[in-house]
Amino acid sequence: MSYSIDMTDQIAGATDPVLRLAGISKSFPGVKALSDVELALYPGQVTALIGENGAGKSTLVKILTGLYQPDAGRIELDGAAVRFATASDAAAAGVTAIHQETVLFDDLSVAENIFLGHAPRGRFGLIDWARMRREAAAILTRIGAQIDPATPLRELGIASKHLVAIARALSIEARVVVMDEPTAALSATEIEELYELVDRLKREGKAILFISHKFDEIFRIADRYTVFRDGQMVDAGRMADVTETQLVEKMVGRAVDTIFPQRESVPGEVVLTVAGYAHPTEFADIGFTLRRGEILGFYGLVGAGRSEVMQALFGVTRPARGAVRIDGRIAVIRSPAEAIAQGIVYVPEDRGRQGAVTAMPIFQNVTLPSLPRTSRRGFIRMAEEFALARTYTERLDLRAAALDQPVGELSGGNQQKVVIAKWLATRPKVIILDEPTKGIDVGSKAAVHDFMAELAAEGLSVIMVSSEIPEILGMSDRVIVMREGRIAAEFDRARLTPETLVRTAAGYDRKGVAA
Amino acid sequence: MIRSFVRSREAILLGALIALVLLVESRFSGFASPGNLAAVFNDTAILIMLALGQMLVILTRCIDLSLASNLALTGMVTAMLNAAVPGLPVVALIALAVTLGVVMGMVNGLLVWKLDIPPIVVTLGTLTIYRGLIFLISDGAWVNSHEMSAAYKALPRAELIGLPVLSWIALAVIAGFAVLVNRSALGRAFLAVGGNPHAAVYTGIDVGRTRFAAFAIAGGLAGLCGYLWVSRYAVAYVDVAGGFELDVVAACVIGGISIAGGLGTVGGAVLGALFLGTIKNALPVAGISPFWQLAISGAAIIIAVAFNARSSAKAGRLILRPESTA
Amino acid sequence: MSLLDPPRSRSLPDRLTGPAARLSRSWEVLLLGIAVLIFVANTQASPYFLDPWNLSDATFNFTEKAMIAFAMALLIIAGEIDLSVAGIIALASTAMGWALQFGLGTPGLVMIGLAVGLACGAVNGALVTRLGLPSIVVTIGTMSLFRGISYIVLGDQAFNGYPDSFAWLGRGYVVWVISFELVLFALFALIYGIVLHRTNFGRHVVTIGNNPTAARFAGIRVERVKMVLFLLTGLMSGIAAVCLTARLGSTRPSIASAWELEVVTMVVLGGVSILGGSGSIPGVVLAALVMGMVTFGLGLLNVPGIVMSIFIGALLIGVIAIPRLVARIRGR
Amino acid sequence: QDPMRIALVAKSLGNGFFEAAARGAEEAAAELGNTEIIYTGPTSTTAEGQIEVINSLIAQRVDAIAISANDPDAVVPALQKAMQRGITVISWDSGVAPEGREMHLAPSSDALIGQTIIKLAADHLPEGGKVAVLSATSTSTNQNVWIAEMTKVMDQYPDIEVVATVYGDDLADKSYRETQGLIQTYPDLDAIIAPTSVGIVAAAQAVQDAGKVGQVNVTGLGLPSEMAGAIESGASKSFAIWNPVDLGYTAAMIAHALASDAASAEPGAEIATGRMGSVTLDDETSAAMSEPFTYDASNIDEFKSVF
Ligand SMILES: Nc1ncnc2c1ncn2[C@@H]1O[C@H](COP(=O)(O)OP(=O)(O)OP(=O)(O)O)[C@@H](O)[C@H]1O
Ligand SMILES: Nc1ncnc2c1ncn2[C@@H]1O[C@H](COP(=O)(O)OP(=O)(O)OP(=O)(O)O)[C@@H](O)[C@H]1O
Ligand SMILES: [Mg+2]
Ligand SMILES: [Mg+2]
Repeated sequence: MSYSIDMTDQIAGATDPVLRLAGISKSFPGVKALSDVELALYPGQVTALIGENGAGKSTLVKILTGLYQPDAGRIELDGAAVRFATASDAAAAGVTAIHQETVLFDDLSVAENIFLGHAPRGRFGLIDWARMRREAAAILTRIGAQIDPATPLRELGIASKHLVAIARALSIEARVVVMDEPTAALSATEIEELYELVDRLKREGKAILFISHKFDEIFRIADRYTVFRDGQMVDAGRMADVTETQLVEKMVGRAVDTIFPQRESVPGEVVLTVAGYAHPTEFADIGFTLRRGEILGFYGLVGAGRSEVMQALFGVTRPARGAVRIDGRIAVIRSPAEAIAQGIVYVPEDRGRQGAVTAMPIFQNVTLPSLPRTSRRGFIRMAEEFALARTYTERLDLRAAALDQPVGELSGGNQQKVVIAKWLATRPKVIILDEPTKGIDVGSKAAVHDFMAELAAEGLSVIMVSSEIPEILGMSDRVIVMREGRIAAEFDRARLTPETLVRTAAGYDRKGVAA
Repeated sequence: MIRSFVRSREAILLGALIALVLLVESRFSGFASPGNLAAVFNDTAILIMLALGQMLVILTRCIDLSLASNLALTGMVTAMLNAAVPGLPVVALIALAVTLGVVMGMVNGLLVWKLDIPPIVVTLGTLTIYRGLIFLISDGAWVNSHEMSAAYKALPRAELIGLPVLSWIALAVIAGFAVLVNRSALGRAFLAVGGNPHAAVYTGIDVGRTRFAAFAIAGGLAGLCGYLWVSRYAVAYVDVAGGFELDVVAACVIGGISIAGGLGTVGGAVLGALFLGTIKNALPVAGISPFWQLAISGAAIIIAVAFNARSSAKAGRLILRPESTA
Repeated sequence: MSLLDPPRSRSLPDRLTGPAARLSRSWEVLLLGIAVLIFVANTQASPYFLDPWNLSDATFNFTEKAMIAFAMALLIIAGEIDLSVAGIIALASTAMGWALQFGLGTPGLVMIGLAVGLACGAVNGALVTRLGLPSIVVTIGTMSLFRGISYIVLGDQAFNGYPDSFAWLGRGYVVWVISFELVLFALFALIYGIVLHRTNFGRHVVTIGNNPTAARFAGIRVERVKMVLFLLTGLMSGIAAVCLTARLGSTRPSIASAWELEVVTMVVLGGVSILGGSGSIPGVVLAALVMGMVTFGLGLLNVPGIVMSIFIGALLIGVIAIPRLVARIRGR
Repeated sequence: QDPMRIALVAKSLGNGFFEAAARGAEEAAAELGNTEIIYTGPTSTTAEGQIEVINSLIAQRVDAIAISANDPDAVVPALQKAMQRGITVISWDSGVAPEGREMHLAPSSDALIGQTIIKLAADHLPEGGKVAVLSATSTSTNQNVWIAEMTKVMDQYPDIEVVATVYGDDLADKSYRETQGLIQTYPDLDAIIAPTSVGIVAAAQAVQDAGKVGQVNVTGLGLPSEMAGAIESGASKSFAIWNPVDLGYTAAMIAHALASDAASAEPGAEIATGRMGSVTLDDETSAAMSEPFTYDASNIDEFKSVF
């Protein structure tokens, strides 16, 4: 390793790190998630951990909190080596985390979600419910969340759930607080309150590890940074010493502006028209058009209801009102089967659950919706299946050992390619890609982008739902921004800046909470 | 508080139970008398205890089909031991029954925990193995009333403040479970493991170990019930409680314990068992042909599960804010 | 790493391993081994085992259950289960007995048996797919309900006096020692094998069992497929009811008691994952043979049925546990 | 010469009554010499289970099968197959339809049993009263026949009213619960007649637990070894049973005689049965043994260790 912690220590001055990781490695079947990484966290300082999707950030968090055991390396707390065998061990040692996924219990109350595993005990070591509710209320107030601790978690929205997760992390008397993308699902006001909380924790002398993809917030709250790329630590230092451009370059390993393919788009006639689309609880007043050969971006905060609109278009859920026209004709879509028949396909956001059947081989995944074409009178013809699968996996440049390999054994990017291949094989008119590059490594990400551009050039209409601003800016011809289940604005690519996107999505303009 | 109780599953079930009792009372006065209700409770005591054990297992997203076989085997062991060594104190036999039950539960739990075999397969196997063992140790012979010592038979039926000891034991188990499930870390772990096994790991709960604990506790209860059953009916044979495992699951289902795990209460399990027990008791009393019993309990299960599914149907996520507040 | 990132090749090979290698690791081969072992053990243990007529008699121990097991295998692969199959047999048999009172002939009786089976399957299917209830609970309920209706109809009575042509369906021989039931068993093994392994419908079943959400997102009509599977299971139970009733020549409400667990055991022993998503019909066929031979072989030694069930129970856990234990020990 | 193999098929294994019968059969085998008794049966009382057992007996080519059937009709095809393969088939205790066996040995005549069970109850009710019947499974042949026979003679007991018939399914817990139901439904019940050895024990226990000893008399058919406790406590004043040891002995004797062609099963034939003398077949080739024997406090100690 070219970067030594001791060197940065000297720069930092006298304080010793509370927590230090050295030489940590971790592999999963087929993936080396972390190799020989170092990390130091200092009291009263925020260290930002930066890296692209799949760089290994969350894996490190899980090692820190006892969820994973490292294959090699050591964890030192106040200079002494420690081992966290379970999440409780880490909590007992004063390491707490807000995890990236909300790992909570829908059927339990908010208070219990906060205190599960370390509930306040009363007489005979029994759980003291009254005290638990009181303390939960106190913590929630502290982070500015207006949530009744007695409500069942099921009844909360995604942002409130995230606040509960934050409250949970703070309910542990901790010296080290890890935050893995804590602001991803929060609204502007909630984010402000979180920043204040971080400041307060700093003043209390806690060491904070802050993971985020948003550079503005990193520059606002972090004192130090550590950059991961493909499971390796590539740089560490003080925020004061770097610029945003430098950080991005370290993170991606090349200059940023070459990431997105150049394309000359000449959208054709209108293929899809959606008007007055509404759902009782999830979205309303949705109307837009989509042209041949166009990439239409959908931006919004997580939970803005973009996926819900797309899934309604795909027939997974049924809207209450509204009309969909394909090539000018009214289309009735009551199930995915009907959507596919009409030429609309959907690459879902949740690849593992909705996209790929991970235990089944690649070729069977690819041919699944096209079986009527590869079979005769309902009887499977394996040779045709392989042929079809080969055509499309070749086109997408899939990296795998063989076509009968289970999809679960592939890397995230290649799994995504299998899902896309599956839909292309149905020869659709409209392809909806929901967070197409979520959790995909750099190389595959570019491949997916290139491919998207190719599809559009071939005359396919693409809807791309994405929460990544660069991707939205780099790929879309037009962008629709959604907020709280409604369309907030529609922009042409030319008129678009990152600021307008963020403001519209978060609703700064209307509430006037200017950044 | 009160309002949320009134709308809860338990309240509705309690209402149904009271309606059932009143219905029978209207056809046959005396059914709702305290004495008779106490008798019905006493009769349902074993079902209640097993349902509570099964509840823990179901809460963790598992199922134990071997409970009735476990009961029968421990019952036979205590009866044979009592017949062979009549001097052995009953307390020792009870301790033995519970231990044996726990061991059998642990076997299930270990297979589920360490080898990751689906619980339904494990307990389908041990269901037949445990019952077969009874035949092997007893050679198929019965242990009859007169071969059992007076003390052995006396315990469950001895009266204490107007209730048989069997009922008191059930009440104690119910109270113990209420504390375990509502007030102890382990109890909450059962709910957490079934509610979201993935998230449970994040809170430091060992999923496998918690499931193991559920199986062990359920097994221990089955062991205790083994002694109680055999001493109460004063006979032990291979087929004791044959098919009872499904009654136990049915009681849990009626009581609103979600088969998908993570959702259920002690009150629900108790009421579910009481509901089933009351039907069984009421039919002969109400003069309904015994041949109707099976169909009625089947219908009750279906209605209960349909009803529970309705009341817990997931409300859609609320993304949309009403225009006025937006 | 090298496996996942092979040198960039234009076209992927179809398969990584040859058919022989795949076969050698399969569950069916393990079961076949066990079956051969039991066969040899039986010939050693009893001089009466290797007699064609005796072997033919032995097939009756499993043919009816296996016919249900084929449909149940598909249902379990799709992630559902039907515990009411024995209840369906009781109800279908009762309906046939009842129809007999009106002088219905054999074809009519068979139609009634099959129709009742289908109807029961439809009830289960509707409760599961329309109301979205868990099948294990629904069918614990309908198990009691269906048999309960038989009890209401029959009480302490029995229906008997089935015509000879009807009795043939359960006792008759097609050629030599090959009984009609055995022919049905072989026929259904073939049909279900083809349906599961060689048709789009079978592929849909497997996909649903692996990941019902992804199946739905891929345009598979999940509810419809499940409904068909419940109907098939009901139909097969109806067919088993015809055979069993014909074989016994009488109908009582306690007919086929506790068969549901034996059928599920057969399916699981056949290598079908109880969690859904995988399994094969040849495996179920072998499991049926294994269970039939174990019970018959031990029966020849006059071992009581309950002791046989210990064998089956141990086999069930053993065949799943031992490979995992070995893997664990090797892994260390 | 190979020993003659006689299979004694019970309704289910583990029932004390059949165990005692098996001992009687062994006694007969010892007396006859060169005879082997195979005592077998299904684990639970189902016809399907018995058919599997019969099939395996056919496969072993036993010389004779003597069966107490769970279902008089369902076992017929299997038994007919046995007869076709030259196996002697008789039924005993619980009969098989005539086409499925060569002869039937009834433990006692059905009429006698029907008369005995009501007499047992009536003897202790000089002023009359209410009685209820606790039967075995609703499908068991012999219980149903006995109850029918009992009903035929009810006019001899004008003061006695049969208020209900319930079924305990030969399960201890179900019988117990059904008895409780009877006691609650008919608070002035005087006697319970349980013509089943499982039911009578459970009923006596339930009466005892309900504190009704002295008010409700449990009677019917039971085994002395199992009923000793009930007689002692007074829950049962008396009960009756034929001697299962003798029954098993006689069945084995008859099976041996028929299988060795020493006798043939024709109406009117007389078959010698060792120490039990002989039986004579009626028009349906069935024969009955003697009247059931009554046990009470005076003789129970003598018999409770025998069967
Ligand atoms: N349980 C697991 N099994 C197999 N592979 C895993 C597992 N968890 C993570 N990985 C892989 O390890 C790599 C690092 O993942 P990790 O979640 O740590 O990334 P990250 O930096 O947190 O990304 P993001 O910004 O998307 O959250 C990825 O390639 C991922 O697919
Ligand atoms: N109330 C909630 N409880 C739990 N998870 C939620 C909730 N709301 C949203 N999520 C999860 O958050 C993620 C994004 O939510 P959703 O799909 O509703 O938002 P979206 O606007 O469509 O955003 P995107 O597609 O950008 O994620 C999904 O993985 C979803 O499962
Ligand atoms: Mg992450
Ligand atoms: Mg989404």
